[in-house]
Amino acid sequence: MTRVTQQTARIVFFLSAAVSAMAAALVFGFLLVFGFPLIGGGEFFSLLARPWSPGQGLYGFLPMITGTAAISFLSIVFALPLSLGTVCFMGGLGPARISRLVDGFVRFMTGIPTVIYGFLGIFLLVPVVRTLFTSAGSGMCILSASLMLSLLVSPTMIIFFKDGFDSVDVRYIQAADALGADSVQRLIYVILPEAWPGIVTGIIMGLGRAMGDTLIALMIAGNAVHVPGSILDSARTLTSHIALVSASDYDSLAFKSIFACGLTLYVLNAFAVIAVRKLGKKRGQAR
Amino acid sequence: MDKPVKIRVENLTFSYHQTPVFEHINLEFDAHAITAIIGPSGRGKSTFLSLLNRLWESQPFARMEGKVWILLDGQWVDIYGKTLSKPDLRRKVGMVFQTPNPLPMSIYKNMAFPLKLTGVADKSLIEEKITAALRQAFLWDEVKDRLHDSAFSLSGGQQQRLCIARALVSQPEILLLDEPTSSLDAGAASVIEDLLVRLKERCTLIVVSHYLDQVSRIADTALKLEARGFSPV
Amino acid sequence: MDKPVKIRVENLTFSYHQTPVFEHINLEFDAHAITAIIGPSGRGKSTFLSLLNRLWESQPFARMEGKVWILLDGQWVDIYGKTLSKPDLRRKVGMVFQTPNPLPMSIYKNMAFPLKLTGVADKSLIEEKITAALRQAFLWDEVKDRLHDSAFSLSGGQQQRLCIARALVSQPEILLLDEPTSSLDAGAASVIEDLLVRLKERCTLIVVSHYLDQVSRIADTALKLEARGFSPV
Amino acid sequence: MTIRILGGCLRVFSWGAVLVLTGSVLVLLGYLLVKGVPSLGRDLIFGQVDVLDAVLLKKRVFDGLFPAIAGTLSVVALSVGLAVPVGVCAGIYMSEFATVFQQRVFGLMFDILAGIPSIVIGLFGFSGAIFIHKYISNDFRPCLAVSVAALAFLVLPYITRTTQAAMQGLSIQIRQAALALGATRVQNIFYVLLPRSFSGILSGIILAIGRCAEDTAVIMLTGVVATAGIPGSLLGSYEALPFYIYYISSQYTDAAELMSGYGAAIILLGVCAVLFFLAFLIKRHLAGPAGPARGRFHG
Amino acid sequence: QAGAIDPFSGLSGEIRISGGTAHIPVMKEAAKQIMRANPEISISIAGGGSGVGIKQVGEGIVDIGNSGRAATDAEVEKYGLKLFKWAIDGVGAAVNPGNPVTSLTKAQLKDIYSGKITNWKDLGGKDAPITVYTRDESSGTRAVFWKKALDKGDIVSSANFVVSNGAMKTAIANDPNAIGYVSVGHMDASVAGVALDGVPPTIDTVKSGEYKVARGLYSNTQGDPSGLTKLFIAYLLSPEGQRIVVQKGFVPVN
Ligand SMILES: Nc1ncnc2c1ncn2[C@@H]1O[C@H](COP(=O)(O)OP(=O)(O)OP(=O)(O)O)[C@@H](O)[C@H]1O
Ligand SMILES: Nc1ncnc2c1ncn2[C@@H]1O[C@H](COP(=O)(O)OP(=O)(O)OP(=O)(O)O)[C@@H](O)[C@H]1O
Ligand SMILES: [Mg+2]
Ligand SMILES: [Mg+2]
Ligand SMILES: O=P([O-])([O-])[O-]
Repeated sequence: MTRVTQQTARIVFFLSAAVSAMAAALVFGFLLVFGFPLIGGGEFFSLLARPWSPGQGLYGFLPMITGTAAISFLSIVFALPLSLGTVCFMGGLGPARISRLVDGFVRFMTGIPTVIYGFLGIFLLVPVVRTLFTSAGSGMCILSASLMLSLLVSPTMIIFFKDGFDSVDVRYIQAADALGADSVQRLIYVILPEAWPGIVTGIIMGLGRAMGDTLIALMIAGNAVHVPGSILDSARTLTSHIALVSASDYDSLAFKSIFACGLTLYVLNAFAVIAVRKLGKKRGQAR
Repeated sequence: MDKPVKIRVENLTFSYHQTPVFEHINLEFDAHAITAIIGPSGRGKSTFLSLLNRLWESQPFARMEGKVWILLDGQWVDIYGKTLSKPDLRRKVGMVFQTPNPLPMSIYKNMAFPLKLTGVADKSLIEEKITAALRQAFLWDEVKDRLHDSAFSLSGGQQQRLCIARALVSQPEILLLDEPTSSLDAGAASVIEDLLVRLKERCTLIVVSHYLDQVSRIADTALKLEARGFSPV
Repeated sequence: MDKPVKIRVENLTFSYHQTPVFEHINLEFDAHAITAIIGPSGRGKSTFLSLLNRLWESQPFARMEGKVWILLDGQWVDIYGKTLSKPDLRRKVGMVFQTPNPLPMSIYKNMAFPLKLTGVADKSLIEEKITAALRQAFLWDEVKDRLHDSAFSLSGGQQQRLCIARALVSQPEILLLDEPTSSLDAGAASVIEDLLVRLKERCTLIVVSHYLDQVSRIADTALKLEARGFSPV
Repeated sequence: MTIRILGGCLRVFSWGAVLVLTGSVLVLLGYLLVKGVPSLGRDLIFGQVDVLDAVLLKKRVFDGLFPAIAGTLSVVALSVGLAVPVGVCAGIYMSEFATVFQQRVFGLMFDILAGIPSIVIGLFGFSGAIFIHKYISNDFRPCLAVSVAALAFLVLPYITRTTQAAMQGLSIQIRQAALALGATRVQNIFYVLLPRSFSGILSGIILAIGRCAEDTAVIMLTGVVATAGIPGSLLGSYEALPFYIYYISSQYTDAAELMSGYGAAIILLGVCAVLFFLAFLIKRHLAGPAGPARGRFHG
Repeated sequence: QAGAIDPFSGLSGEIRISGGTAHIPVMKEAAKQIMRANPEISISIAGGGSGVGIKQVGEGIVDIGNSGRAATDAEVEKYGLKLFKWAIDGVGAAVNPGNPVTSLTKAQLKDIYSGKITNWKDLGGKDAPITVYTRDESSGTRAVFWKKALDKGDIVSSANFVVSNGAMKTAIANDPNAIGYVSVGHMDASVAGVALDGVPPTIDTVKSGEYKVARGLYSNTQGDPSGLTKLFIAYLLSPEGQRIVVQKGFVPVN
C-alpha cells in the first residue's frame, strides 16, 4: 500500500469522524435558528416554568417537562433491575444453554418496533390498567407508558451491559476461576468492575432511548397538557408534544415553541451525557 | 521412601473436538512430592493440569471420561462428583499458568484476591499473608514500594512470580505449575526451584517443565507425556 | 574474525512514564552473528528489542532519545529518520515475541499474512514460501493436515514455532527473538537452536534468553543487561 | 457468610428478571399473534391484485400493505447504506488515529448525537426540508430522501461508537502482531483490527437496522403518509409499515381495518425478525473458527 | 357511465393532499377510483388536521390542503387560498355506547369540558370519573366544536389528546367513561352521539339545519387550481364524487 493510499484512507476516516461529530452541532444550530423568535427574547427559561395555553398566548412547557421526566425516570426504574438481573444471568448465574437462548431473545427484542409496543399497549395494557385502577381514567397514563417503555429500553441496556461483560479478558476469568472464585464472586469481583464502562454506556443509552421515544407516550400516555399529579395521570412528553404540534402554522408561536421543546430535549440529553461520562471516568480512575 | 498417594487418576480419556488427547490413563501422584511432567510441545501437558482443577470445562467442544480422586482430610474425594464444589476444589488445587495472568487490578489487590474470595476481612491478617507469600516468591523487594501500581506494569517474569505468590496465598494442598520458570532468568529460576522444594512440606506439586536439568534438580518423580499417555522417566 | 557491524546504537536513553530503563547506551551488533541478551527479569530486555523495530511507539507514556543505525544495502540508515517507513523497517527487522501472538485467523492465513502485506498474489508462490518456512521452524509435520484450523487451537509451543515461521516468511535481514524457546521442550528447543545458527547466513540475530547453556551453545556474543545499561559477558 | 447470602439473592433476582422480561414480551407477542394471524394472507398484502403484477409494479395495490412494506424496506436499505460507511470510518478514526483531545470532543458529540430523541432528528429533517423548499427549490418537500438522511443521522453514532469500542477492545498483542510483520497502520486496520472487531461492529449495525425499520417519529415528520403507493422516487412521499400501524391503531374505522393493523404489526415484526436473523447469520459466519469462545462465563 | 374520471385518462403525475382528518375517508375513496383507472397518477394523502392542511398548501408543500373549517380571512389573504366546499358535516359530542347518558344540555357540556362536572353520576350515569377527550389546536373539528358547542369556553387541561377524527372515535369506543367530539360523518355504532339540547347529531338533523354545530368540509388550493389538482377538485364536485360523499356519511353540497 502506497503512502498516498495511506494518506487518503486517513483523510477519509478523519472526514467521516468530523462530519459525524458536526451532525450534533448542526442539529443544535437548526433548533436554535428556527426557535429563535421565542428564545431570542430571553424568554427561554421562563418558558420552562410556564403552562401551555395557546388561547391565552402562553407557550410554556412545564407540563411536558414534568411528563417526560416522570415517564422516562419511571421506565428506567422498571428496566434497570430487569436488565441488570438478565445480564447477570447471562454472565454466569444462569445455565449456559438458557443464557444463550436469553441472549438471542434479548437481541431479538431490540428489533421489536416501538410502534408495536404502542399498538399492543392500546389494546392490551391500557384496558388492564383501566380496570385495575379506577382513578387511571382512560388507562392512558404515565404508568402504562413507562411499563411499555421499560420493555423497549431493557434490551438496549442489556446489550451494552453484555458488551461490557464480553470485553473482559478471558485470562482474568481463568485466573479468578483457578483461584477458586464461584460464579457470583467472579461476577462481583472481576467482571462487574471491568464491565463498568459498558454499564454506564448502557444506562446512557437506555435513558436516552426512554426520553427520546415518541410513539409509546404519544399512543398510550394520554397527552393531557397539565403537570401530572400521580403516575395514574395522563401526561404529555416533550416528544409527543413535538409530534402533536409540528402540525400547526409555521409562523405561529406555537410552532416555534416546538423548536424550544426540541432544544430543551437536546440540552437535557447533553447534560445527561456529560454527567454520566464524568461518573464513568471517576469510577475508572478509582480502580 | 513410601509416600502416601495424594491424587489418583482412573481410566481417564479426554478429547478436543473429537481429537483424543489422552486415552485410558491411570496414574497416581505422591503426596508431598514434586512430580514433573515433561514431553514435547503440544502433547497435552497444560491440558492435563486443567483436568485436575476442572478448568478445562470452560473450553467448548472438550470432553472427558473417567475419574480423578484426591485425598482430602483422609478421605478420597471424586473431584467430578457432587460433594466438592468447583470453587472449593480450585482453592485446594492452586494453579500457575504457562503465561502469567494477573488480574486487572493493583499488585496488592491481586494478592488479596484469594482471601477476599473466602471472606477474610481482617486487614492486618491480609497484609501479613500477602507479605509472606510475596517474600516466598522472591518478589517482595521488587514490589514493596509499588504495591498499589497496576499488576500490568510488572515485567513478564515479575508477573509470573506474582502469579505464583498469589497461588500460595490461599495455602493450597496441591499446586499445579505450568512451566513456572519459563519467563525467569537463571537466578530467579533457581530461587523459585528452591521455593518449590521447600513447598513440598505443605503441598503436593505437579510441575510442567521442559528442562531436564531442572527436572533432575527438583523432581521426585518425572512422567513423560507420549502420544495419548504417560510413561515414567 | 572481524565481522562487519550491522546495527549501531548511539547514546540511547529510554523511559516509561518518567522511570528510566536505559541511559546513554552505546552498542554495536555484528552482522551475520547471534548476539544474546541476558539479564534478570524486568530489566528491559524485551523493551530493548522493541527499540530496534520501533514497536515501543505504540505504548503510551514511553520516551526515547538517541539514535539507532542499521546497515541496509551498504548504507547506514537512521531508523528513526525520515528515509525508512516503519512498515518497511519492520519487514527488514522481524520479531518473535516472548509470548506467542498468532493472529486470529487460520494457520495458513497467519503464514500468508506477511506476503499479503506486500501484495504477493501468486498462490503457488505463497504456498511454496509458507511450506518452506514451516519446515524450517519444524512445525510442518504437526500442522500440514490442519492448515485451515484456527491458529489458537495450537499448543503454546506450537504457537511459538508458528510465530517464528511467520517471521521467516518475509526474509528479514535482522531477526529479534524474545526468549524463543521458553515454551518449547528440550528437543524442540534444540532444533530451533540449530535453525537459528543456520539462519546466521541470511540474518543478523538478536536473541533474548535466560539459559546460559543455550547462550553458550549458540551465541557469538552475549550482552548482560545491568541496571540501565549493558555489559559484555 | 454475607457473600453467600448475597450470592443466593443475586441468583434468585437474576432468574426473576429473566422470567419477568421474557415473560411479558412473550405475552405481548403471543397476544399479537393470536389476534393477528387469522388476518394474514395474500389479500392482506396484495389486496385483490395478482401477486406478480404487484411485485412487478404492473398494477397498484390499494387494499394491501404492499406499498408500506416496499416503503419500509427502501427507507431501511438507503439509510443504513448511507450511515454504515461513514459511521465505520468515523469509528476507525476515533479508535486508531484520534488524539486524546479529539477523542474527548468527538466522543462527546457522538454521545450527544446518539441521545438526541428521534423526533428531534425528525424535526431537524423537517425544518431542513422546509429550508430547502423556501430558499433553494420550490419543488422540494418532505420526502423519502429527507427521511433517509434524517434516519442516517439517527443511527450514525451507534455505528461509530460500536466500531470504536470493538476496535479499542483489542489487546496490545493483537495490535502489535501485524505491525511487527511490517504492516502499515492502514493494513493493520483492514487485515487485523477490523476483521477482529467485526462481530462487535455488526452488533452495532443490527441495532441500526432495527432502529431504521421501526422508527416512526422521524418519518412522520419527514415525508411518510398514510396513502401514497410504491415509492417511485427519492423526492416523493411514501408509505411505511410502522406509520401504518400507528395510523390504524388510532383511526381504524371498522374491525377489518383493525385486523389489517394487527396484520401489519405481525409483518413488521416479521420483517424485523428476518433482518435480525440475517444479521445474526452473517455475524456467526464471519466470526469463524477464531470467533469468541462461547460460554466463557460458565466454567 | 359517462365517467367523471375520464378527464384523468392518459395523464400522469402526483397530487399531494394533507390536512383535515374528517375528510380522509372521502379522499381515500376518490384517490382509489382515480388511481385504479390511471396507474400513472399517484395521490398521497396525509392527515395532520385542518391547520396543517391550510399551512401546507399555503407554503406549497402540498397541492391540496383540506380543512374542516373555512380558512380565516387572514389565511386566505396571506396564502392566496381558493376554497372549495364539497360537503357539509356536523360535529357531535359522543360517548361510549355503554354509557346511559345520551343527552346533555349545552350548559352541562360546557361544565364537563371546563372541568366543573367530573363524574358521570352527576349527569345521571354510573359513579365513574369522566374522561374528557379533545383535539389539538390544528383541528378544524375542535375549532367548530369549541366555537359553536362550547361557546369558546375553557377546555380542562387534564383532557386527553387525540390526533384525528378517527382516533377520537376509536378512543371513545374503547373507553367506557369517555366523552369527546367527532365529525358526524364518522359516527357509527361504535360510539353514541350525544343529543345536544335534545337534538341528536345525525346526518338528517345536520341536513335539516336543526343541529346547529355544523360546518363545511373544504379543499383549499393556493391560487386557482390547475392540472391534476383542478381535475381532482372537479371530480369531488361531480355527481360521482358527491356519491362518495354520501356513501361516507356526509351531506353533499350539490
Ligand atoms: N481449545 C482447544 N481446542 C482444540 N484443540 C486444542 C485446544 N487447546 C489445546 N488444543 C490442542 O491439544 C493439544 C495439547 O495442547 P496443550 O496446550 O495441552 O499442549 P502442551 O503440552 O501444554 O504444549 P506446550 O508445551 O506447547 O504448551 C495440542 O495439540 C493443541 O493443539
Ligand atoms: N508499558 C509499560 N509501562 C510502564 N512500565 C513498563 C511497561 N512495560 C514494561 N515496563 C517496566 O519496564 C521494565 C522492563 O520491562 P521488560 O518487559 O522490558 O523486561 P524484561 O527484561 O523483558 O523482563 P522479563 O525477562 O521478565 O520478560 C520492567 O520493570 C517493567 O515493569
Ligand atoms: Mg502448554
Ligand atoms: Mg520480557
Ligand atoms: O378535520 P380535522 O382533523 O381538522 O379536525
